[in-house]
Amino acid sequence: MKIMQSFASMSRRPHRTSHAAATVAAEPWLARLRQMLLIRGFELEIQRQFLRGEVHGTTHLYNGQEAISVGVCSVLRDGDYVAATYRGHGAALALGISAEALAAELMGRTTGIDGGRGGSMNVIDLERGLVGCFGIVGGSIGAAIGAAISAKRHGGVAVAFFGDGATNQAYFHECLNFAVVRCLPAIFVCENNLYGEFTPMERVTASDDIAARAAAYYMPSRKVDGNAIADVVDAAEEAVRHAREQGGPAFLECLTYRQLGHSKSDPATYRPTEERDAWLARDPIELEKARLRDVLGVDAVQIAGVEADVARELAEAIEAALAAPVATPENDCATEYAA
Amino acid sequence: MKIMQSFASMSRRPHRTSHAAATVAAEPWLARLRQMLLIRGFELEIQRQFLRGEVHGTTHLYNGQEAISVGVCSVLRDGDYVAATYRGHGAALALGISAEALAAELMGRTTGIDGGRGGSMNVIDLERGLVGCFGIVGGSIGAAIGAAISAKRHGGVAVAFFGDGATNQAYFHECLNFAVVRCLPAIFVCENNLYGEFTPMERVTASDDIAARAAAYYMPSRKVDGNAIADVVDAAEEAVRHAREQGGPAFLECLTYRQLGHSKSDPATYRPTEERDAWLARDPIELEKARLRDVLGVDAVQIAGVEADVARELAEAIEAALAAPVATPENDCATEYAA
Amino acid sequence: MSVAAEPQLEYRTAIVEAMAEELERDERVIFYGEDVARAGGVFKATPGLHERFGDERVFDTPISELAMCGAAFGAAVTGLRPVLEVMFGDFMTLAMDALVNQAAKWWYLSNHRTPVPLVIRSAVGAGGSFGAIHSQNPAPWYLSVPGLKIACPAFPADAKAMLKAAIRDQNPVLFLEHKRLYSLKGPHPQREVEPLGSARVARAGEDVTVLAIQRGVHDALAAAEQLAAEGIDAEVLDLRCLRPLDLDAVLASVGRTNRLLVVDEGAALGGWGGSVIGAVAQHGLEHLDDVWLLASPEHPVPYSPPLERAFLPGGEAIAASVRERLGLGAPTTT
Amino acid sequence: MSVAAEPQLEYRTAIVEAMAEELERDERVIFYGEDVARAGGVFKATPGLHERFGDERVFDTPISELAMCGAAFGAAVTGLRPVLEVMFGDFMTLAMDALVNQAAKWWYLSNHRTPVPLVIRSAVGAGGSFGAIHSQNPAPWYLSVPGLKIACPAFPADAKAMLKAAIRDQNPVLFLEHKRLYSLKGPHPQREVEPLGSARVARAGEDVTVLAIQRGVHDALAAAEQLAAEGIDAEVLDLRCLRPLDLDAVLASVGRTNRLLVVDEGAALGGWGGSVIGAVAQHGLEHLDDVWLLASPEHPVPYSPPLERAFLPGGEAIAASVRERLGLGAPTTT
Ligand SMILES: Cc1ncc(C[n+]2csc(CCOP(=O)(O)OP(=O)(O)O)c2C)c(N)n1
Ligand SMILES: Cc1ncc(C[n+]2csc(CCOP(=O)(O)OP(=O)(O)O)c2C)c(N)n1
Ligand SMILES: [Mg+2]
Ligand SMILES: [Mg+2]
Repeated sequence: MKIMQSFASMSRRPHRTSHAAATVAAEPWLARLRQMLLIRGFELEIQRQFLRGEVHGTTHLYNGQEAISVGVCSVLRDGDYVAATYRGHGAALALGISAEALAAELMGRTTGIDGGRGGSMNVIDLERGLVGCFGIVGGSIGAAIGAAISAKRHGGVAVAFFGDGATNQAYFHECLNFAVVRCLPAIFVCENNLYGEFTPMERVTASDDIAARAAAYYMPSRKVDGNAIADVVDAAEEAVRHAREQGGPAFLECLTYRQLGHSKSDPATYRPTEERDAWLARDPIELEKARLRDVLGVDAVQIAGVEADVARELAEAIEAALAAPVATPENDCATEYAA
Repeated sequence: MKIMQSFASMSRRPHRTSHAAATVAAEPWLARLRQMLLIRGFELEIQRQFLRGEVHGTTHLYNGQEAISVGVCSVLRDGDYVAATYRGHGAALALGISAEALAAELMGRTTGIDGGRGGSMNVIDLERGLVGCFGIVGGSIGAAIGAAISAKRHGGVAVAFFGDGATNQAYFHECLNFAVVRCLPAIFVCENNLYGEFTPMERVTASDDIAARAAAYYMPSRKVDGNAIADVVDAAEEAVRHAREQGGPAFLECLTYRQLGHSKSDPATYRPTEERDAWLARDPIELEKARLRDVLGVDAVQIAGVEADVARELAEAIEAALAAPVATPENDCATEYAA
Repeated sequence: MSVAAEPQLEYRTAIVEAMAEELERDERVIFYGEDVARAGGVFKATPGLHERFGDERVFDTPISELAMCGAAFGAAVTGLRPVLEVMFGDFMTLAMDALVNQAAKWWYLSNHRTPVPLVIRSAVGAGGSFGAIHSQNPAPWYLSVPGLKIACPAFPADAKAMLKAAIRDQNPVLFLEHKRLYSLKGPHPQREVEPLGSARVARAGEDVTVLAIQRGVHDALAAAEQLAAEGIDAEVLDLRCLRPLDLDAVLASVGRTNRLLVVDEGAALGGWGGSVIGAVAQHGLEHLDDVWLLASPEHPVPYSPPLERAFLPGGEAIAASVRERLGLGAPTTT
Repeated sequence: MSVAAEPQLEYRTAIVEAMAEELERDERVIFYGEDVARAGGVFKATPGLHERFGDERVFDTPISELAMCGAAFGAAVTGLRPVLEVMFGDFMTLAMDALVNQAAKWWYLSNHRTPVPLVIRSAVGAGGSFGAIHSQNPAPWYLSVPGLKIACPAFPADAKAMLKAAIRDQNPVLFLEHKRLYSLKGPHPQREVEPLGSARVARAGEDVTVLAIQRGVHDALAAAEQLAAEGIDAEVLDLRCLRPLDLDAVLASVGRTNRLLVVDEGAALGGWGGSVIGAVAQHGLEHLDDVWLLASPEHPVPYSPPLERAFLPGGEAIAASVRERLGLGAPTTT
């Protein structure tokens, strides 16, 4: 049976925090650090703009999970697709949407990536492979298997990002099974941040091992430290290679932590202090800075340069976004149908 | 974690065809044989009545799978619930709905168990614990977890019957997870007859081991020969005990075979002859008759007596059903709402 | 204006009070949903119930809308009275099968033997820049389903008394709470339960009937105040339930005013508003001098606040459209 | 009557021909569903496609309606043109999220950058004693969703040319095939594609407009023949699409006849029929001397054949109701 063949090629590995070999060239890792910093800075800026009344409705910030979307997207190429969630600023930026276009979207500006129509939970940019950010928990999984049907024709892959909570959704089950029987090049990336909104995973999920759920579909799966970008990249590379070579889908569980509340109004008081502190001490950006310095021998000045560069880019982006016109009925003209 | 405790109490056992000990009293087994015969005879009669134009629309016959619903329902008691499928005549009769009331339903008579409103795919009788037969693949699973919430209050259990094809449905996944985290007394009985309509299981199901899917939710599960009623009873007893003692849900995969096509219009030519013949040689009724004779020492005359008795009951039931008035607007008055 | 003497009831408090009273009154009532128990709900409409009634009766669920709704059906037909929350009405897409193909059908299919007493509460509607997938009203998706009831109270008093009625009802009820009403305050209900299926005149008038639900009722009342100052006497009819439809009340009002404006936050084609107009045209054509619908454009709810404001039919738009249809110009500035 | 010279097209053949031609014409087209490939579909509407186009383009799926529809959305926005079959319209409850919260929204939300060209074919409607869960028309559940198109051809020619149009359309299309039409034969289409969104006068008449879709068109035509013999000249308008709605055609017809009967197999409240009447009342009130709806009672579709027959508005019922509204008695027996 075809689906059986794919089982062996990617084995489950124990959770590990080891680092990539020191011989690795630093440039790609610096580029990834830059993206993580951009996302972090972006989220903090959005939080400020929310309080200033420039961002509306609600937002779900990505602080603490940056290594996952940056790591996974860094191994993709043109013609690959990504479906992300309402907590999707990280994926959007990692795919190359400019901070300005994303900020403008969240500020409801005409220059927003979707003209201010979608907002934080509904960012779409097929030009950069972003099938969309999905407001429906699990929606990204459905979209990704469809994108994988397309991608299969040209050796591409499609990635679905989703949370631990989404693994109890209809989409999860039906689509994982579908992807296996159709041998689709889909990568399912579960960002397990231990909570779905205010509820800890173990209270609503009949498993303490999400990667094992994938194994029930005979899908190769791997669990990694989602705060260690080198681990994420390593696992993502393996998964993508497997999928690209027509081996069928693969599954990654990335353990991580939401540094802030679920959404803008949530102080996240339901989480034990020790748990939070332990995870804050493992901030993915700080971990990677340390690794760059200690393992790859990158000098601190160079890192500071990247930080300054990102700060400048962000400041300009926010300024430009703020200066752009708000989307109004006068400058936005909708048609019901595509012609 | 509570859900972990239930894991140990019921282990997976290898597929086996061994028989219950010879010391077992024959009476309950004869009663079960009687029910299997009743179901088989009923289905054959319904097939005839369909051709005669007395049964309408479509029907999904249960021939070959009798040991499962008879075996499982025989270990239930008052206050337990069953949710079955469109292939549900077996479950309905096993729960004690009279052949007359069921036949009348299928013939659209006012004396039908649901007044001729539902037909073959929509048989409901809460008085006998039948939550319903569900026309939606997987629907029985959702209903059963709800019934299990009720049943839990009084030490009852709720059983869902469903097919191998249903294990790829949204309901399957969401409800198994839900039942585990809520520790519900639900028994999930998959009647794996190797096909969903015209499609063999392996072509659409990313698993050759459905019982293993349950294990991914840390739910105790067991795979049995669904054509060997003693095995079904043994497994069902264990599962029901586990659930009744507040151990949470349990899962049974019963391997079996549809002796006829999927529905009345299907000649089932897509199945290999050898496969079909092998399964026909393992007819659950013949197997049980042999066991009764050879292992339990029941004499052939007694079995023939049961057969004759069933034939009489059926003949009377069909005659009475045919004689009853057809449901018409004159004798059926519907209200939109319950008051 | 002086402060009202009577203590005021907040809409979200009306919800939790109704829930608590019914959980107290009838131990068959259970309540569950995503983050409704320990956290008290994302709209803070159900705090305290978990502590008070315990985890067997009030509990948090996985993010599994279909299982939640399937479970409610199964529990209802076996003797419980489940109430569940689907956090946003938009997610009712996922729960539909259990409601449409099961809950709404069992009373009929069981030959009137098995009632299905369940309530699905859900927060619906636009106006908070939550974007296209967190702003819909699922009512039109379900409006054509016989056997369902759809309640959509506009006032805290009704929210409480109708939710209690819904929980005691023998039928599946979709109970829709508009997000922009949760913080609204108003009088307490005058009777304990308000049976489902009757409209209410929120403001009597002679010249035109403005029919609305939920937030639209308040917009219509604001418009009526404006119009009154201009000499137009609008009647505001709060439909309160979409199914069953209180057509008699609508026809009675239109019989007096001969003009009907329906205000519907959703799309014009296929919405509840157009359905109600269809029913009025069939049964009261002779009364109708004019009838029109103020709905939103045929596209999803926009995010940008000015786009969303323009998209929704608010008080100003209602007043302007009444003026226009009645052949009056804009009011002179005072 | 003599046999028609022109070869006739069966409805189910129209479907498979349209599919084959579009699969041939555009390699972006793919087709999948439950038992549609190797078995050719349970309604035998798609035989031969799998053999001809191979398993990457035409395939059988698991019983996973939500995944099927989610996959169609994802494939459509990334450049394919998926067509999928949801076996019975009743199962559209399970697929709704991907269609409503995704497919129908992306064109707008992407700021008109991303079209969503997909088609969901589904067999709908009652009349075969399939019971309450295999006889519904899902159209009303979806009617209020901007961005969707809903096609419901009554004739083999339209089935073929409209399905081809649907597959070439840049928007998500719900393509509804009435079960009691699959064996119907009729002329071949005259043009290759029939754009979605226009109604068609199936029979011209002066006295009353009978508006219908699918099987109802044939019932209306039969009724019109009966009525013609009694001196009533009924116009039969085949709506062909529910969304977009060809309101102009309806208004034009009603402008001539001044009387409108809508025939809808579903429930009266919240159905497509009531919606259309609502739209006509809003936009053509001055033309309406009379308007009414012939729909089914407010309960699920019954199984027993006499119950089901009485439940559905057939040709006899249409004729009787026209007679009654026009103040004429039953025809004298010939
Ligand atoms: C179908 C659906 N149900 C409920 C919600 C409300 N909701 C939004 S995020 C969320 C929690 C999701 O948790 P998880 O999947 O772990 O992702 P995280 O937010 O932790 O990244 C919930 C319940 C939703 N958006 N969609
Ligand atoms: C949601 C849904 N999808 C599709 C169908 C059509 N259908 C009826 S039975 C069936 C096959 C089910 O296979 P399985 O679960 O193995 O049960 P079996 O018929 O073999 O007993 C299908 C696809 C349905 N009734 N419901
Ligand atoms: Mg999470
Ligand atoms: Mg099967």
